[in-house]
Amino acid sequence: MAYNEILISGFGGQGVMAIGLTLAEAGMSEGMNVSWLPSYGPEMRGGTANCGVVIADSEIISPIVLEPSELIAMNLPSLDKFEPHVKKGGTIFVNESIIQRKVQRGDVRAIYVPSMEIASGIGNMRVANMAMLGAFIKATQLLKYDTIIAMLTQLFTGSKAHLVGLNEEALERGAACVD
Amino acid sequence: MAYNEILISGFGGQGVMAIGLTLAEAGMSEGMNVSWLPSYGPEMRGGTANCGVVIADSEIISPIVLEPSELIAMNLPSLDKFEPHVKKGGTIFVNESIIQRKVQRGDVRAIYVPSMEIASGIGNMRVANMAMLGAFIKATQLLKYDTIIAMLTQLFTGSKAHLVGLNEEALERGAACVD
Amino acid sequence: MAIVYEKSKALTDAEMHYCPGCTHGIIHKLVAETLVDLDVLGKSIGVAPVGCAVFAYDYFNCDMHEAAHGRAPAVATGIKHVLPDRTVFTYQGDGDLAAIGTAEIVHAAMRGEKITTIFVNNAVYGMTGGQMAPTTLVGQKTTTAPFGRSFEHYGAPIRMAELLATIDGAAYIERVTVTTPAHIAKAKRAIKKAFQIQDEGLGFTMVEVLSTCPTNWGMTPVEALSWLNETMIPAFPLSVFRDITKKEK
Amino acid sequence: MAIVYEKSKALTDAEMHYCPGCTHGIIHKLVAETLVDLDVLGKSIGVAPVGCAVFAYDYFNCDMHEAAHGRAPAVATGIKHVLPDRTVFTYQGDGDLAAIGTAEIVHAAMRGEKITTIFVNNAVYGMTGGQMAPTTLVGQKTTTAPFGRSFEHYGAPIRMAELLATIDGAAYIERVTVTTPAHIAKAKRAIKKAFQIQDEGLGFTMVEVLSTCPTNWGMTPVEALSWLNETMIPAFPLSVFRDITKKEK
Amino acid sequence: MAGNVTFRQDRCKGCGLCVHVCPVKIIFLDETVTNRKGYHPATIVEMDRCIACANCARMCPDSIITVERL
Amino acid sequence: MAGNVTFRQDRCKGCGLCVHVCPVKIIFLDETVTNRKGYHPATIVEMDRCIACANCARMCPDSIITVERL
Amino acid sequence: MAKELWKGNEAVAEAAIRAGCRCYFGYPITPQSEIPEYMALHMADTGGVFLQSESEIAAINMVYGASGAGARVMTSSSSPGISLKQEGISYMCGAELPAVIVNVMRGGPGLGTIQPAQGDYFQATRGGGNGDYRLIVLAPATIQEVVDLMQEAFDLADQYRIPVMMLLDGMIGQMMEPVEWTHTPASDLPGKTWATTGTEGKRPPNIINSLFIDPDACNRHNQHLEEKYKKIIENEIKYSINDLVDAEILFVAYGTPSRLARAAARLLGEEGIKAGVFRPISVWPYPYDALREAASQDSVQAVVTVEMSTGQMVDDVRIGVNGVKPVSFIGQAGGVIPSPREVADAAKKALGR
Amino acid sequence: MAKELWKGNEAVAEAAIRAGCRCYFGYPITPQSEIPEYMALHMADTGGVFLQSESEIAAINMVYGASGAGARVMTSSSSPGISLKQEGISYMCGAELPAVIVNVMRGGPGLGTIQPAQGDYFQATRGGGNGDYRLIVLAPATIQEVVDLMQEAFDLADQYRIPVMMLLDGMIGQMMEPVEWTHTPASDLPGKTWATTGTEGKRPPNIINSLFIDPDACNRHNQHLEEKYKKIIENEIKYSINDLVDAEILFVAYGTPSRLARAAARLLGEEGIKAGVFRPISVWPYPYDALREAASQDSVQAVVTVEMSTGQMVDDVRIGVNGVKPVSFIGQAGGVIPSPREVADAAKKALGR
Ligand SMILES: Cc1ncc(C[n+]2csc(CCOP(=O)(O)OP(=O)(O)O)c2C)c(N)n1
Ligand SMILES: Cc1ncc(C[n+]2csc(CCOP(=O)(O)OP(=O)(O)O)c2C)c(N)n1
Ligand code: SF4
Ligand code: SF4
Ligand code: SF4
Ligand code: SF4
Ligand code: SF4
Ligand code: SF4
Ligand SMILES: [Mg+2]
Ligand SMILES: [Mg+2]
Repeated sequence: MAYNEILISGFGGQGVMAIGLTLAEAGMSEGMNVSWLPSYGPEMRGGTANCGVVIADSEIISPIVLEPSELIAMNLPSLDKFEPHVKKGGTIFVNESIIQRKVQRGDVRAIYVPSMEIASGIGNMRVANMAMLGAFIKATQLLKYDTIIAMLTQLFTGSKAHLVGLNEEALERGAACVD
Repeated sequence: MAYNEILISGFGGQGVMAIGLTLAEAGMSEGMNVSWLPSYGPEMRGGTANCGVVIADSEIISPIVLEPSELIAMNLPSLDKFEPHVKKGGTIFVNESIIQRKVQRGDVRAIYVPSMEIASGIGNMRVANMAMLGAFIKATQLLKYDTIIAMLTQLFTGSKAHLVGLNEEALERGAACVD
Repeated sequence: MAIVYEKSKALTDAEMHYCPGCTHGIIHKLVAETLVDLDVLGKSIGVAPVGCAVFAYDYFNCDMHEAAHGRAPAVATGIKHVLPDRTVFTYQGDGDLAAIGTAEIVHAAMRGEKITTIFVNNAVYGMTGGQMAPTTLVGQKTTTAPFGRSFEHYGAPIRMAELLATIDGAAYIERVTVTTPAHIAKAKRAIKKAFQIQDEGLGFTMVEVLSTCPTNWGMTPVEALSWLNETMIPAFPLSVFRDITKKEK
Repeated sequence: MAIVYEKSKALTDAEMHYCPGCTHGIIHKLVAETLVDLDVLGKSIGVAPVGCAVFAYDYFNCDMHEAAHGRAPAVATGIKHVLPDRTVFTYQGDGDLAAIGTAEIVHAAMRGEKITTIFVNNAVYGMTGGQMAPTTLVGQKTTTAPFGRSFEHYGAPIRMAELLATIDGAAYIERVTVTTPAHIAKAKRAIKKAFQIQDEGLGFTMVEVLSTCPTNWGMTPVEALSWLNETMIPAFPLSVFRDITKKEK
Repeated sequence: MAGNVTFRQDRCKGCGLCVHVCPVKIIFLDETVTNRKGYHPATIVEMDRCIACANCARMCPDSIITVERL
Repeated sequence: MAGNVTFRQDRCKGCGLCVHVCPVKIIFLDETVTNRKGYHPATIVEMDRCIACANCARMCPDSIITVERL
Repeated sequence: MAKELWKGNEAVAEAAIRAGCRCYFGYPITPQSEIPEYMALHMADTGGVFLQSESEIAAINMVYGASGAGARVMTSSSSPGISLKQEGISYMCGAELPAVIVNVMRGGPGLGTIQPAQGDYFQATRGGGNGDYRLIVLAPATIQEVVDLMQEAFDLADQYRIPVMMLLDGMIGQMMEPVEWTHTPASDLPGKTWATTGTEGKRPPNIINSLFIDPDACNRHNQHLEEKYKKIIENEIKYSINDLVDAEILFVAYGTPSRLARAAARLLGEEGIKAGVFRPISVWPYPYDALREAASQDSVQAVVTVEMSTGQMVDDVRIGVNGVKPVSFIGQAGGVIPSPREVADAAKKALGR
Repeated sequence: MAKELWKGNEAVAEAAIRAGCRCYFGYPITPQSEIPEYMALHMADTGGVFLQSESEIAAINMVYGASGAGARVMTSSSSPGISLKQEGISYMCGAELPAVIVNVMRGGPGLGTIQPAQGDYFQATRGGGNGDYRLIVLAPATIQEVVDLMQEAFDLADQYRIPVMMLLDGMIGQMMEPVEWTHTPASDLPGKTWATTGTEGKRPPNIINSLFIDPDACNRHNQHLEEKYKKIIENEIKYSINDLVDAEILFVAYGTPSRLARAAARLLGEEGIKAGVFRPISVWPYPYDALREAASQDSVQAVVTVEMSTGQMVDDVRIGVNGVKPVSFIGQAGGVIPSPREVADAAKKALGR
């Protein structure tokens, strides 16, 4: 029985909301119940933002993710703020490109993804968040890789079709960070 | 023990509110408890208006006069409307100058005052309401005649001093209608 | 025997509650006659204000909507957008239009709402008993300006026709009065033109009518006419302030 | 070594939250410098709006009062009547002043309130994410006018300086911008003059400043300056619309 | 060019505006009559002098005057 | 008439308005630096060309530029 | 001191001036226009400010500004006008500014009628505006009480930095009763060091504000307000009880209807039925405990709420009585005054007689 | 039909259009501006009207006019903006006009914060405006429910000639959940023969009005409204109950907090404490009887109200429970969301554990 409560957190502009939306869409298209709830910090422009995604095969009780089973931390303030709240036995995905420190807790799994290096390697900084997503999918096995690819193919058509490949590559390289 | 609930009702412009105020002021200056509550009809200009005055030597409970012990009816609609509500044994003062009919109830005292004839006799139509007041004071013995005179003397000074006499005369002629 | 003048079919048989000699009644007649003349009575919806004209819904023989104080232009906007082929007018006093309803009239004009506003300016709050209005003249005494409106404290009366004429969406703005038969005839032409421009869909139209309030001015009806002519008109000049049909020619 | 320019003492050390290149920041500076130049900082009370400048109370180094959306002129009126010897100013956006707050600004002007209003016109609702403002240009796209503002539906942008200049209580009304150092210098002079006239007690004063919103216009800050110069100024001509000190001479 | 003028006297408020605008000054308020509203209503005796200009009717705020041309 | 210009770089938002108005075009956004706010701050290398006109400082919305005349 | 006959509305205005109010902003509306009219005539004598605003919204925001600047300030209106002030009242509560707001209630909803009513109880006691906030709401029943509470209203406002509403039914505004003016010595109130009066370069800027963009800060602010409200509940509850001894019926009513209830009690007494009257004077904070205690008295068989509305305070009566006795309601709305006779009948019905 | 992921605010707008709403008037305010933005983009496709007004006051009065003219019309705003609409809402209730009003609540009082909250419960259920009136107030807890209730909201409005408020906490406005669009067949609703559409000379004029200057007429009108409200209370109460069997604790919550309460119940379950959740869906009419019945169940030892406020609905809970069980409250205000953990702790405290 799956009941995953995922928190994705980072600076505005890092694609935090998009990771969450992609997860929710994918969960839904795999027939699961999903919810997505954004939360913007008190700063009205820039600053930190996060979103909680719940993916479950039973009814979703609360869409609010306070004790995530998985945390995707895109920047240091996010890791600092949410690391203590991750469920025992949960997983933390660390954007190690800009987070210098390691996860301190011993009762969670930590996965480090150099998302920006991956993205710049691919030649498009905007796919950094896809690297994080790739790691997430590999580590949790919650969603099918193909579901994401299918979604990307639907999303990018015509002149944007070439983006599918870039995103796919980012997903793969991110996944490769999971051992 | 006095507990008089007086209703004065008529057209706007007939001095209905002034009668009530005079009664209340006089009651107060004789050391009694008083209240004065105006009620204007739904028509915003003209139309019928009334005021309720309570004069009592005990605490005034409600200022709203629904079952008057005394009714001063300045016009026919007022008599029609309030005659049925007068307390048994109460008194109705009828402005017979413009009310053609008689009081129908047998359980109340009726006093008829030709207020406008009195006023025109005195040569000032504005003292018609004083004639009604004179009848009221004579009939109820609730207030002292002198109190009213003293008030009038205070009110009309200088160039208006001559009005005291006119008003006094109206009071007297009204009182004369009470047998 | 030909009838020269009789009560307009666009007025109901209800007796009006206005004070004797109050020119609100004359302005009602002119609006009513216009609705008949232009044959739009059956497709008209009027919006009554809060002010002495609050009961206008009982007097006009067409569909009527009673608005909150000052909001008649917003109500009319709602109606007109639902029923764009209908003739929609508001009838508002100076407290209603030039005080609490300032934003609503300015923005109806800005949007160029295809409505006609009859603005009855009597320099006072009539209904509530003669308080100061934004249009009260400097020095004029009212119950809330018992020593007369002071320029230092309240500025000079606001001239809404002039103010609204700065707005592009306004198609027609004129100020008239009804103190003489000649003025009445002119006021009628202005009102008719405003409704015509509305029906042509050219934009917002307003006729400001200087009106008397004998009761709160403390004058006889006839004195009030003179006071209006002599004292109010200099402060509120009669003129066409905007007419986009002129420009087009 | 002489200091040619440094941050005004009338600004706090708080970092401003405005988007990069937003000219709200420039306008803040001009107001602050004026308060210092006229030596009125210690007797000034500013009124912040609801809009992107909502946090202005954190930036000005004087007493500040945060008003409800559109009501800054009423709040300033309250303050000034209690403290007539103080310098009171409002700082308002175009949504705040020209939409919801229309009645309040018109009547502050009518009463000739001795306050100074800095009116920041950026042709859009910045804070709430780029919705249409009453000052949005015809054809300009916004989140609530996704196909561009249509004249037929919304009329043309409202010109508040021109509108308020019809009011006798207004002592000084000018429209400026801050897109170049020269414009900034001129804007500064206008603001200074407005505060001076306030302190002389001559009436209501307002400086409308055309300002950029790179974020919601979807432009870089430098592009936004050009767009303002080329597209906004023709719709909102820069000029002095009222100056009663001129008449007096 | 004579006219005939009728008043709904029960509705007259005695405001005198019609009196004021009649060019031939034939309208007066009849002090001998008090209508149901308490006013002295407008009336005309010398009807033959009426020129049917309808000034009175156009001016009457209560729309109680009808003017015919004979 | 040379000037000295200092920037509080940690507060710079990299908007480029100062760059835009400098008459001698000596200001540029330093892409090699990312400040704590995530922006590339404005900077000057050829300070000796500065004419101390203070255009940059007057234009900076964030009031982070100080200009001195040497 | 000698008694003088005063009209409610004018007594409100005079009492405010005597209480040190030096600033009035308002917009005319029946049945309270005598308040601004009185202020227009008399405020100038005191060197104070009277300003007729362009609307009720402007008025409350002028009050907001004037209060922030440290003035004793008030506004008044009647029902629809009070509706328009709700945003402003919410702001004042958020920014913790003192002021006195008078509502002379008329019949509603909407334009309703200009006759007296009590249909704005919910709005006054529950906050017609947005967010969690409270006003102190005082509901006098005689003109003398109006006058006495007015001074207290201004003092409470300053003491707690909170707007205080005087909730009058239109009847109290229009009626006249004798008033004895007593001189209350000035209370010992905290100085307004928070006011925006200009720093004079001598202190850091003061800021009047209701914005707390960070939710934690906003929550803390709300908890701070809650604490204040608790203190007010502890200290400022006011009520009166008449004829509770052996009462079978307990009437609950505020304002004028409390006097109708007493008249009804007299009628019932004539029939041998004892009835007491519980009258909340502060309707917020509401005297829940005192009411429950009174209702708990053994003799009481039924609690009957009397209002000039279709039933609003009855919610508070239910909360207070909390099921210890049956609660019923009798009232008329839209300007109609329930008669003592029908109130008495409702009581008999509640007793099953 | 396939599920689609929808954001609450956009779902509100789309559901309104699908429910036949052809007229929208509103003014931007966070966190609901996506509603007017969606309407701006899509209303034109339906031939409908989208108009951004100059203020919330203008918006509600445009709604007043449009509804009078017979349109299915709505407006939306958030807390301070809703405060400004109170006079207009009171007028619409007085004039008996249908409309849907959406309030996506943020933290207050005053400007407060843009984060989600539930501080406008009193305003919505008690009438923030003047006079005796009620709105139907619906409070969904999921986006699917938002969508489903939207159609019902418009139908109820037309059926009873009453404004219906959709009371959403900001969270529901911002979050996304799957939605299944079902086609509800048009209800059998009375024709709008009262609308002001022009007489065409074929019928007597229609008048839309809330003024009843004669107090007897005004009272009659109020009694007529009361009758209507009673009918709504009889027929339109909606609520849901979860896990009542053997529950020791009964949580009461509406909107998002009901989901927090269910999460808390799950935590309590892990500790062997059974907890049920009572969720009013119509917060007016309030399910008093159903709540009392649930609370009366023997197993229930305490009733705990959960709100994103400092305690507003708890008044209704007290009225409903009427003393049969102790009632307590747990909540946070100003945009802070109470955690299931603290909700569970509050329940344990209520149980004395
Ligand atoms: C919100 C609100 N505020 C105030 C009032 C009270 N009020 C009724 S009419 C009126 C002013 C009337 O003046 P005006 O608009 O000039 O119309 P007039 O009576 O002079 O024709 C006022 C203030 C009200 N009904 N509603
Ligand atoms: C009563 C109310 N309505 C709406 C809002 C939402 N709101 C906040 S700022 C704003 C408009 C801001 O635009 P503008 O005044 O032009 O200032 P800018 O941000 O462009 O500088 C709006 C509509 C609010 N806070 N309160
Ligand atoms: S109060 Fe004035 S405006 Fe109103 S009806 Fe009387 S005269 Fe006319
Ligand atoms: S949104 Fe626009 S106006 Fe607001 S701070 Fe950003 S650029 Fe400036
Ligand atoms: S129609 Fe002309 S002449 Fe005849 S009575 Fe009337 S005003 Fe006089
Ligand atoms: S104008 Fe009309 S109401 Fe006035 S006196 Fe003449 S007939 Fe009578
Ligand atoms: S002071 Fe003038 S020259 Fe020097 S850097 Fe600034 S803008 Fe350039
Ligand atoms: S103008 Fe100021 S904020 Fe902008 S780039 Fe230059 S120094 Fe930085
Ligand atoms: Mg007027
Ligand atoms: Mg703007």
